[in-house]
Amino acid sequence: MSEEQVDTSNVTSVEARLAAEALIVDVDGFEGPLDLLLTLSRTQKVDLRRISVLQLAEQYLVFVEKAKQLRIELAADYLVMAAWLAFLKSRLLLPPDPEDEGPSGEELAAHLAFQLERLEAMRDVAARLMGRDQKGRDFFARGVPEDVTRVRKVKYTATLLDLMQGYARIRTRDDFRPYVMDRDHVLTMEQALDRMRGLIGYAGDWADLVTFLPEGWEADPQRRRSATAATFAASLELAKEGKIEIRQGETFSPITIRRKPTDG
Amino acid sequence: MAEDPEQSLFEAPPMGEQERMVEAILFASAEPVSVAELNARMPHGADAAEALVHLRKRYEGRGVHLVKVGDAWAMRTAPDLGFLMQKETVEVRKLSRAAIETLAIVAYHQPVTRAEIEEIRGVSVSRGTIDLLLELEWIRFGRRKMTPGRPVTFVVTQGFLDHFGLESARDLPGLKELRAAGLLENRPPPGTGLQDDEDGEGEDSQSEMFDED
Amino acid sequence: MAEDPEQSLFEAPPMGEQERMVEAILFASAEPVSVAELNARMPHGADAAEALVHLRKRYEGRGVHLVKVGDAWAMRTAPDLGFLMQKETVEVRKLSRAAIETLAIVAYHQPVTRAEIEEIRGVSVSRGTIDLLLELEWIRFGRRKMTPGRPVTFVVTQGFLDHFGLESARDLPGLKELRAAGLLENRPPPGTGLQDDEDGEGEDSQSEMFDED
Repeated sequence: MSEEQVDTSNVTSVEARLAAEALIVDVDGFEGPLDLLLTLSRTQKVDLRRISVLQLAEQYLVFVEKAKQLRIELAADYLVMAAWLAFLKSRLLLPPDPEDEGPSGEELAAHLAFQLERLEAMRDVAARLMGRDQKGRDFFARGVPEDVTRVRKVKYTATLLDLMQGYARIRTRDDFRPYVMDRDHVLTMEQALDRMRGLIGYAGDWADLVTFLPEGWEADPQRRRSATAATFAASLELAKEGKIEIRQGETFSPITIRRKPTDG
Repeated sequence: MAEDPEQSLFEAPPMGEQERMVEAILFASAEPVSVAELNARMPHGADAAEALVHLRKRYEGRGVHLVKVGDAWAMRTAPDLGFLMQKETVEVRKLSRAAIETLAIVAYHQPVTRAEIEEIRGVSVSRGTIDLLLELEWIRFGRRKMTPGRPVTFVVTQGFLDHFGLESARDLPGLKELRAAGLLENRPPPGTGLQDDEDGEGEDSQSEMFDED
Repeated sequence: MAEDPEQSLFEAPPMGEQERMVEAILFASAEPVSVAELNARMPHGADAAEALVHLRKRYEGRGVHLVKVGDAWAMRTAPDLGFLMQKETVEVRKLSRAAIETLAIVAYHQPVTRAEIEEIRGVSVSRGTIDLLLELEWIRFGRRKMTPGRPVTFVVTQGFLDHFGLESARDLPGLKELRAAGLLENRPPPGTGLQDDEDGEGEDSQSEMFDED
């Protein structure tokens, strides 16, 4: 940016110099080049979306030129903006170069207009925000907040590892205990059915249902009850399928079954 | 009007407004405010003493009272609600072994009855253990079981899942995974498992051991 | 709710009492108190949210109001009575134009990165400005942005909402109009090739932000 550095050309008239200064002396008051552009755009007195970016760019470049003449040290931001606006100006004035793939001058101008509009919008809402009722100025909190006294309380904690170790501890007390509780005393109908299907081929003659109970299930009363019920249910199912016949002489007498003869 | 012209320049606000003003001043003030000061702060012609009478009545029986301190007035929280002005500092304590085991059983077997918990643990579960877990909101009552006596069941809560970082109780590792993780290696010799169950709290009594058949 | 009898181990106090309790707690606190904290301080089974509805109604038109700040509640004097409070008025540090604009940008564009603030203002943001707003506890660090470099973002705080009497960031003045005009979109300069990505990201995170509170 050395070519943009303040030059040493003379200022012709003191009056002109003062007039220019009136505009520029406030350069510290501007919050950067975008803010300055926003201020300059106000002179166009149009909707920011319809602003002449070209005109704005020229105004800005004039401003920077004057600042140079006045030997006002402008921050780099302002000079970068000046260079960019000079570039934008050339893009807007020259016919588009078909070789160039960059954004068009119109796109760049539209974005600048958007930025200005957005900045102005933020200014506006910032003012509205500050204009709201504020705590300590318009409304107030309790003047003497009461101290909250501290009371000790015990909080219990445990980790997932504690939980799993605890559970493992219980489960390993009797390693043979199945995972699902009580299932070791229950024979399901499916289990009985599987068993019966295998055995029924050998049951040509009437045989007591009790003889079909799985081994080891007759002794324990709970297991026997479960196995008997399951086996009975399974035999009903097989009878329904036409595979066996069921017979009971009288109430409470033994239930007997046999394979259904193939000839019917 | 025969009034002093200067005085009628300021019409006193209606009593309802004056009451609001006294209310706001007393609320925001760091110190008790005298009637004279109230009058000085309120618009010309206002009668703070009268507004205070109304306001005091309005706050009767509320959570906040109007009280007189010397010759000044202040607002204070009702004395019976003092207990609310306490904040608990928390002391973290590890859950007892009995509680952890009970909790684990509920988590793995839910919904589970107390009798079932006792059957699995092999010792009776003290009321205190269940109460603690309920209080911690890690377990809650589930549906009653459709068995004789319709016993209540326990299930784990969302709070439990949150605390242990689980999305659902199904995410709990199974026995196989516990074993794979080496958690089942520390196996107590058979028959001693019940002994080291006691946490020195006397919570679980073996004399009430569940009768397994 | 059809609760199990065992579940109501602790009877909640009547709603009138709960209202008094909420009144006392909010009255005693200068800071907004969340519903969760109210519930934590009140007896088991109390429903602070419902009590708040009643209490808010009770204080309508009074000299003191119930206001919602984010997900918390506070009691504040009615703004129209501010003139009575010269004595309580705290001299707020006069904010610079840069600080005010930066605050507004954070509020309306949150979560917003420092680079985005600079892009909107067209000038670099001094460290002091951000520090001041952080110190006032009006802004805080938000989530990191999922863009290259994962820059930190800034969002406004509950203290900000409290100070400006806002229930949530959604209630910022003119927010809807700004959004409708497309002025809250993150629109990078043409030719940077980031347009589409960044647009989506910016909008998403913004709506997320406003949903959160």
